[in-house]
Amino acid sequence: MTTSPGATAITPAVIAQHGLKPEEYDRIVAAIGRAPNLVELGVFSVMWSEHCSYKSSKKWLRQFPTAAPWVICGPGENAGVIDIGDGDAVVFKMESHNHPSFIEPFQGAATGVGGILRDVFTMGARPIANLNALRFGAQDAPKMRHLVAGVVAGIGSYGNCVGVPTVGGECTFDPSYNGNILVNAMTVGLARADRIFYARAAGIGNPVVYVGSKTGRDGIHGATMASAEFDDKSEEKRPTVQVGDPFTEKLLLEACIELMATDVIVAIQDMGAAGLTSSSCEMAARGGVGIELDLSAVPTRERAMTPYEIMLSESQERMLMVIAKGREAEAEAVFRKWELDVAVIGRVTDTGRIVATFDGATVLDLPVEPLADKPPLYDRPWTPIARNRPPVPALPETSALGPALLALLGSPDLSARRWIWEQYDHMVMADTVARPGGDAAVVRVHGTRKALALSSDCTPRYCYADPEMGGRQAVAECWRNLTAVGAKPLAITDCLNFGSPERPEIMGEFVGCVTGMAEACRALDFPVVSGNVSLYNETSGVAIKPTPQVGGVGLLAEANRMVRAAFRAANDAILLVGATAGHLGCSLYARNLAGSDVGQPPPVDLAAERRNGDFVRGLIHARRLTACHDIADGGLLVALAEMALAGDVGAAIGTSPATAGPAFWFGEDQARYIATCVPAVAAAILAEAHAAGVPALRLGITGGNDLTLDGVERISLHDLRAAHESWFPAYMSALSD
Amino acid sequence: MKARIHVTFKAGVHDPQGKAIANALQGLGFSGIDAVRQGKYIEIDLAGSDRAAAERSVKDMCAKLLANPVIENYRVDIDAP
Amino acid sequence: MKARIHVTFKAGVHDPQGKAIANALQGLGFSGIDAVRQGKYIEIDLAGSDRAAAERSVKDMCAKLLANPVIENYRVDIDAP
Amino acid sequence: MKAAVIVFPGSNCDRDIEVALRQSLGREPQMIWHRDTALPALDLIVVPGGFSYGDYLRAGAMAAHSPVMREVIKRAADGVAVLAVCNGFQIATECGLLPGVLLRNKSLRFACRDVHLRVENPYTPFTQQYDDGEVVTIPIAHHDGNYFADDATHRALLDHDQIAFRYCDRAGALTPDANPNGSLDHIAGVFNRDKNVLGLMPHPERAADPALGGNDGRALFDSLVAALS
Ligand SMILES: Nc1ncnc2c1ncn2[C@@H]1O[C@H](COP(=O)(O)OP(=O)(O)O)[C@@H](O)[C@H]1O
Ligand SMILES: [Mg+2]
Repeated sequence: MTTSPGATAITPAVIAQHGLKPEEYDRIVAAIGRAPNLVELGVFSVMWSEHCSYKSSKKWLRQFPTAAPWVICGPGENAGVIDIGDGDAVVFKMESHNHPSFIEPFQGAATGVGGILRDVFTMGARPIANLNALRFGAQDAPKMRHLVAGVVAGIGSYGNCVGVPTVGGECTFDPSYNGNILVNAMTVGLARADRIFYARAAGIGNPVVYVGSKTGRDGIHGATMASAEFDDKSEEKRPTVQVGDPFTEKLLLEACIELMATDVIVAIQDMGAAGLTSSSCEMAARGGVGIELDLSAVPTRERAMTPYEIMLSESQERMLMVIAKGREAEAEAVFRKWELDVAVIGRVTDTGRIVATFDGATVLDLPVEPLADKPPLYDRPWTPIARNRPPVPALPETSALGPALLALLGSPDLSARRWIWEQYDHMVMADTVARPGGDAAVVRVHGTRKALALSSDCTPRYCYADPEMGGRQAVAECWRNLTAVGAKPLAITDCLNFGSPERPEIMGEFVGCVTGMAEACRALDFPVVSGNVSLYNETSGVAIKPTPQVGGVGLLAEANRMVRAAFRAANDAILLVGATAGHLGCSLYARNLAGSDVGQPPPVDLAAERRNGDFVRGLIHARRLTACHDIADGGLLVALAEMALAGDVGAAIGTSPATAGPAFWFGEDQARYIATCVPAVAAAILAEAHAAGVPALRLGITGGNDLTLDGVERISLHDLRAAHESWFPAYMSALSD
Repeated sequence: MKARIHVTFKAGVHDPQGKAIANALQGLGFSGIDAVRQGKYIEIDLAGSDRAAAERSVKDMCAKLLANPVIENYRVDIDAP
Repeated sequence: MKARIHVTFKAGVHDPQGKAIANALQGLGFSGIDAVRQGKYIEIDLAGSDRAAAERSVKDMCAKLLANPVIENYRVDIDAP
Repeated sequence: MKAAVIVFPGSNCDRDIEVALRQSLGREPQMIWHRDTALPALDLIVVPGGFSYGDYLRAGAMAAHSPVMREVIKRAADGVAVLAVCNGFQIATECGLLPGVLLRNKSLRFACRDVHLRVENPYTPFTQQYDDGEVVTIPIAHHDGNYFADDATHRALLDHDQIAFRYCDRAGALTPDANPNGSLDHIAGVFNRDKNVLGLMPHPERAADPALGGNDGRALFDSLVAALS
C-alpha cells in the first residue's frame, strides 16, 4: 500500500482492506463533507480501529469506578496516576502485544515491553518495575515451547537492557490459547505528583518535535492487525514485525526525564500503535487545538517513504512532543547529548484540524474531532453467559493427599516459574525487597521508607465458566495478593483480552467480566485508573478464554513491615483465615482428576473479602504475623506447600473429621489466607478474628523437613521441591520445535 | 560436506545493531560508512556426500529453526565434499 | 562498495550457541549433523571506489572493533563497486 | 578517598553502585559522563554494570573503545584502583585492562539469581575485609558471563594469584552445579597482575543492604574505603 494521495481510487475493496465497514466509510464522508484521499482513509482506519477507538467496549468500560481521593489521573491519558503521599505519585498501565508475539515471539514480546515503558515515562515517571502476564496454549501444542522460549527471552532482553526490573507476572497454559497466545505487559513508574506530563497540545504556534529512532516501514497497519481476527493464512501474510531497540529506548527514557526537569515540554506522547497518526491526533484532541505537520521533516530510515507510510508507520522508540516556542535549542541539546534523532516537524494551530504537507503539497487535512472523539460506537448484541457445566464428578474418597499434592505442584499451572523469572533482571535499581516467587512483588520507593506492592492476576477458567464471577475474582485475587504482603491496595490497571466482539457470546463474556470487575472494584475501593482492550483474539473461529487481566498497585507506608509467604522459623502457629466450604468446582484438583474443568467457579463474597483482608492487613501492620500467603489456585494444601518450600521449613497439620477430605484441602474458596505467628499470640488473634466476624482456625505448627498431615501422612519437602521445581526446566529442555 | 548459511534481516526491517555499529565506527574515526547490517553466519558440518540432498535438508533447517521468515532471509551454500 | 565480513570463533573456543543449534536440529529429527558453529556476518556499504583502500580500512575496523582477537577470526571480502 | 563512577549510554547499575559506595564512603562518589574524558584526581574508578551501547555486537565492545576508557587505562597504569562490575568487567576485558573474555552463558539464557562465591585472594585493596576461602552470597544478572581464557592466560592467572572469586556451592566446593554460566575454572572475578584492577560478574552493590536479601557485598566497598583512604 504505497501510493500518493489521489493516485489510488477509494474503492470498496480499498475500504475493506483498511478494516472499515461500508457504513463506517459513509460516516467518514459525512464527517468531513467529502471523500477522503488514501492518506486520510489510512488515518481514519487506524483511529477508528478497535485498538484506538474502543468502539465495541467503551459503553461497558463506563461501569468501572475510576475515582478515589488518591487518584490523580484516571483513564484517558497514556497511563493512570495515583498519589502515594509526600508528593510522590505512581504511574502505571498494562498493555497487550498478543498478535505480534505469536508471529515473532522474541521481537513481539520485546516491543510490547518497549511500548508500555514509553506509555509510563511519557508522563514524567521513571519506570521502576515491569510485570508480565503470559497465557500459552497446551504444553504439547505445536510450537508452544518455541513461543514460551521466545516470549520470555524477548521480555527479558528488553527490560534487562533498559535497566527496569521485571518483578512479577503470571504464566499459565490452556488449549484455548493454542493459536493465540497472550502477552500482557505492565509498567509501574514513579514521579512527583506536581510534575506529571500530559498529552494535551497547547499554545498556538508552539513547535511539534519528533525525537527517537528514525521512521521506517514498520508495522504499517499494525493497529488494524491487532483488531482483526487471525486466520490460518495470517502467517503467510507476514505482517512486518518490529524489531525492538532497547538501547535507544534507554536513551530516550533518560533524555525525556532530563528534559522534563525543565519547563520546556508542554505536552508529550509516545508514538505507539498508529504512530504519528494517533499521537498527533490525540494530543490535538485532548488540547482542543489543531496540529500542522510537515512530513518531509520526519527523520526516515528508508528511501522514498510516502506520506501514507510516514503517518502510519509503527516504528518503535519514538516520541512526539509540543515544546514551548523559543526553547527548541534547549530540547535539541538534551537529545543530541543522548545521541537521538530530533526534528521540529510541525506546530500547534487553532484550527482544530490535523493538516499534513509533504514536499509542499497538502496530503491530509481533517478535522480532529471526528477522528479522535467521535469514532463509531457500537452497542454490540450480547447474550448472557450461562454455561451448562458438568457438575464436579463424585471424586474417589481418598486419604492419599500426598500424591495428589505432588501431582498438582508438578503440573504446568502450579509448578515453579523460576525458569522464567531468572531470565529477568528482577533486582536492577536495587530496590526489589520481595523478589518474584511470592505473592505480590515489593519494590521500595527509592530513598524513602515506603514501598509498592505489585501483582497481576486473572483466572481465565473461572471467567469462562462464569464471566461475572470470574471478573470479580480477578480483582479480588489481585487485592488479596497485595494485602498478603501487608500493602494497602490502591488502584488497578487492566488488559481485557477477548475473542471477536462481533459474536454475541463473546460480547456476553466481555460484559459479564467487566460487570464483575466493576462490582469488585467498587466493593474494595480499588478504582481502575488505566487499561487496554484486546479483542479478536481468536483463530479460525476458536476464541481464547475470556482473560481480563488485572494489574494492581498497593502501598506499604513502611517497607520493613512487609511479610513474606515463606515460613520464617520452626514453632510458629499456622492459622487459616477465611471460610472454607470446600468448593471444588473449576479447581485445579478437579481438573486433574476429571481431565478438564468441571463445575462452577467459587463464589466471591466481596464483603467477606474485604473483612478478611482488612483484618489480615491490620495484623501485619501491628507486626503480629511472621508470614502470610493468600490461598488461590490449588487451594489450601498447595498454599501450605508453597510456604514451606519458600522458607525451607516444614509443618505439622492436624485435621479433624470436619476438615478431612480433598474438598477441604484442595477447594478454591475465596477470601482466604494462611498466616503464621508466634504461638503466644495465636489465641488472641483467633479471638479477635471471631469478634470481627472473620472465620479463623488454627491448623498446626511449623517445623521439620516434611509436611505432616494428622501425623499420618508425611510428604518430604525434598519431594515437594523436586515436583515443584522440575516441571518447567524439564518441559523447556525438550525444546525442539 | 560443509553448509554455509547466511541469515540476514529482510530489506526494511529495522536493524538496531547495525546502526549502533555504524555509529561506533564513526566514533572511532572511520569515514565513508553508508550503512551497516548485521546478520548471522552458521557453518554446519554434514555427513554424507549427496549435495542436492544436503541442500534440501539445510534449507529445511533454515525454514524450521535457523531463520524466522517473518523478518529474515537466508542463503545456503554447500561446499563440495 | 560493499564489504562482507565474517567473524568466527577461533578453533578451541567453546561455542555454546553452535552446540545448542546442533542439539535443537537433532531434536527436530535432522540427522548427519557433525558440528555447528555460529558466527557473525556484517555488511558495510562504503563510499568511494578504491578497493584496496577499502579493504585496508575494513580490516582495521575488524581489528579495532568488529572482532575480539582473543577469541575471533575475521575475513573481509570487498565486492567490486 | 576520591571515587568516580563512569556512566556510558546504556549503563544501568550506575545509581545502584553510587548508593552502595556512598554508604561505605560517607559521601557521594562523582558520576562521570563518558564524554568527559578529562578525569579529575581519583583513587577509585568504577565501571558499572548495564548494557553499554545495548551490548550490541559484543557485550562491552563499543564502550571499550571509547575515549574515556583510554583515560581509565592510563590511570590504571598509574596505579589507580579500578572496579569493573558485570558489563564493566566485559568492557575491561574488551579493552585489555583484564585478561580473558566473557562469552555467552552456557545455558544461552540470561541468569539473574544469588550465587555463592569463594574468596580466593583476600590480600588486595578490594578484598581485604573478607577471609581467605570465605563463602559469600552475591547476585548475578548477565547473559554473557562465561569466563574464558586460553591455557597460557589461565596458567598466568593462577601463577600470579589473579583469581579473585570462584563460583562455588554453599560449602565452598566447586561443583558443576555451582557454576552458573560455564566459566573456566569457576572464575567469577579476576585481578590484573598489580591487583589494582578487579573485574567481576556478580553485583556486590546489590548485596550491600540487608533489606535486599544480603549484605555480603558490603565488605568489598568497605575494603576499598579502608585501603584507599
Ligand atoms: N479496559 C480499560 N479500562 C480502563 N481504561 C482503559 C481500558 N482500556 C483503555 N483504557 C484507557 O483508555 C485510554 C486509551 O488507551 P490506549 O489506546 O490503550 O492507550 P495508548 O494509546 O497509550 O496505547 C488509556 O487512558 C487507557 O488507560
Ligand atoms: Mg500511549
